[in-house]
Amino acid sequence: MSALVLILRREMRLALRQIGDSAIIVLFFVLAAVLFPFGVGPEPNMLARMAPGVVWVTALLAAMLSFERLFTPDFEDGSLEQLALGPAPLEMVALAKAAAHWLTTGLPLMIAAPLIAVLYRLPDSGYGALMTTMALGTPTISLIGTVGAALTLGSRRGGVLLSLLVIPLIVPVLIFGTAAIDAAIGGFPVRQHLMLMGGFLLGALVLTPLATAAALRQALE
Amino acid sequence: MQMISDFLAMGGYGGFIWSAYGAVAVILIGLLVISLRELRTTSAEVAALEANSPRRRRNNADNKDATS
Amino acid sequence: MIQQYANPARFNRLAATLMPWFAWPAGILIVVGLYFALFNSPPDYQQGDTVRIMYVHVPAAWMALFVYTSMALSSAVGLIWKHPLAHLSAQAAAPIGACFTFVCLLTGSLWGKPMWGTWWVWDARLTSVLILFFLYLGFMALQNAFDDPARGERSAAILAIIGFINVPIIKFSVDWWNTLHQPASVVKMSGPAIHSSMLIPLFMMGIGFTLYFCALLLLRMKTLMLARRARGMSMAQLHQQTAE
Amino acid sequence: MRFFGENLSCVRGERLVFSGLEFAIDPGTALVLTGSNGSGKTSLLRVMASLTHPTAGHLAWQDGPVADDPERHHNRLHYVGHLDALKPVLSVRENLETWAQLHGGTDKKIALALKKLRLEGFENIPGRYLSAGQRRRLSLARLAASDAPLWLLDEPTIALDAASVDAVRTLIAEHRTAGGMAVIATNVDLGITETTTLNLLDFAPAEEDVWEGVT
Repeated sequence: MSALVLILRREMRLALRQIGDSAIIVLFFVLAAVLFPFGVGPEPNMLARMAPGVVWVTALLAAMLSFERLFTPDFEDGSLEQLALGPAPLEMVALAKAAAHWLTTGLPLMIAAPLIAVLYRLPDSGYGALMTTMALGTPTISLIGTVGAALTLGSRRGGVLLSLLVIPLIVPVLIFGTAAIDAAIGGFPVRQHLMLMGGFLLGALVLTPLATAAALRQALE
Repeated sequence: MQMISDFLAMGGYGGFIWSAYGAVAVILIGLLVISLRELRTTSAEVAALEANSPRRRRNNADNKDATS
Repeated sequence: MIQQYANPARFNRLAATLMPWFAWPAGILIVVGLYFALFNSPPDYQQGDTVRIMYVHVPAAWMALFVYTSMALSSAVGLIWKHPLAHLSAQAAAPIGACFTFVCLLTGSLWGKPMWGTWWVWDARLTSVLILFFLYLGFMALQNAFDDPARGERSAAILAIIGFINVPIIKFSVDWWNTLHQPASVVKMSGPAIHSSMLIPLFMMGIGFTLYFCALLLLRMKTLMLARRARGMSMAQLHQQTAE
Repeated sequence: MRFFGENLSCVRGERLVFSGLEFAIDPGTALVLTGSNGSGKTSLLRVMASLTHPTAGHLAWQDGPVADDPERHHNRLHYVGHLDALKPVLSVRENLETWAQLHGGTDKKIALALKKLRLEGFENIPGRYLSAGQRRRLSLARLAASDAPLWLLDEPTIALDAASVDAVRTLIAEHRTAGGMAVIATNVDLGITETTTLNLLDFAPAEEDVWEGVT
């Protein structure tokens, strides 16, 4: 367990020294979301209708940009070899990486999300669902993203390929994330959607470290 | 004649049905043709490399020695 | 180890023997199946003649899942036992599976327009099949994304195994969610719900497609083995030159 | 405790680099790997570290095969490869701490390791300002910052000046006196005494084409 803490501390230390990297992702999130009203027009009702979808889709795209740097620097400078040779199994390293990614990217995106919702005039009844789905969905995205990042490690055109692999796997999170917010706005029960998203998170928590570790092992081979 | 045009019309849905079958034919036959062509070019490549291979070259050299 | 090394050549001979046994029946079954499908099967009492699209749509859907399953299985064998032919089999199957999935989506769309009045709906079945299509594309892209082909092989194999989660989702999506897509009517516990005059051509097409897949798989595997051989030979020549 | 490998072979990039390789290392001894470029020195070291899995054969300690308990194996070794595993944004001390603490290295040992590799006084300098030789030394400082019986070193003296090479030599000698073992891949004579040499070229496989019969 202490190895997990040490690795997590290392990741956080590195992320905080390069805090600009996370800031850029959040900036992209805000900018991409702000683009939509220019394209579709500023009609308030339509923007309110679009709000859940826009927040979720742009958050996904922003997260997509952050995955490429998840393992690449460690792979190139040999740190990944040392992590693999450490006392902790690679599954734990994968989990620590995903946790650090969530803390430095998922959490900032989650904090920025209500700001965008305000710009889109999301009805008040939607904020609770927005934050809950973000809290359940962003860790799932971080976990699935680590798998994609590990699979494409060292490939040509890693970033685009990574999106091609990860986006299909993330679709369920998007579907139920937006559905829950829509349901909350419409006054329908959201429990079922949230349960499903919780299920995805638990499933990802169990399965993705295994897949990431397998992918990292063969990347080092 | 009437029968044929009735058959082609497929109860008014001819356009959908024939384009579905057409697409299937184009894709499945196309894949077959592409695969066959790939096999041909790769075989040719292997044959060319084989003609060039060290072992063969050595044999050729031996033959040359024998004839000269 | 020795068995592993002997395998490619032996497999190659086996494939040559098997090929006609797959290719000819495939051709015959598909042609006869098409005859039944287009000329000699009744129109559906609800759907009219559009039901004829079923004879290509449903077998293509079966194949999309079957090919993916075979791909995931050979990937697992390749990763666990490091069998040299397993990855090749997955690599050879991917484009065929992608084509079947595309056929399934396309014919489904052409069937949906007259029946549902729309080319596409975002329901669970259609969406999960679309994701399957992206998984095939992702597999092929990942396979070719590395300078070291062995690396691409293994990476893509892991993706194939992860993506396998999608297969049961597709299979049961029509039962789990109420969707526009009709539930399965052939593979059911209580026996098929459609008449034998439709079932026979459907199975003919299904078996025909399966044999077509087998024949094409052998053909593509042979191509890949030859490509491997070509790479090996050019590498050997390179070594020869540097040694000289 | 003895560490050994039997009948090892390894495939890199679809090419068999060595086969039928045997080795054994006892406490206090050093094994030097030699052989021309591409003969598989790095591959063998990575196999020994269990970063790469051998295509055939197996690795074991006296008390059991490596494959049975890879984490135990990792705890018994230090691997210093071509890559330095240093972060430009972390200071010298932080860089070393990261790896040493994972292996149970204490602050005292870390300070001592920096001293041994002549990095005293550089503790707070960020990694990005280090020269190639300094980076190499910091990477080698991992060896002294925490204990492990088996050292796997890949060309450890590249980019080092004469004084630093001396320091490395002393480090290895001390390690051996304390009962440690070292495997060193190198093509230059490091002046380490009483070593066994393993020439990778002795295990170069006969050219064999797996795909030969495919026509």
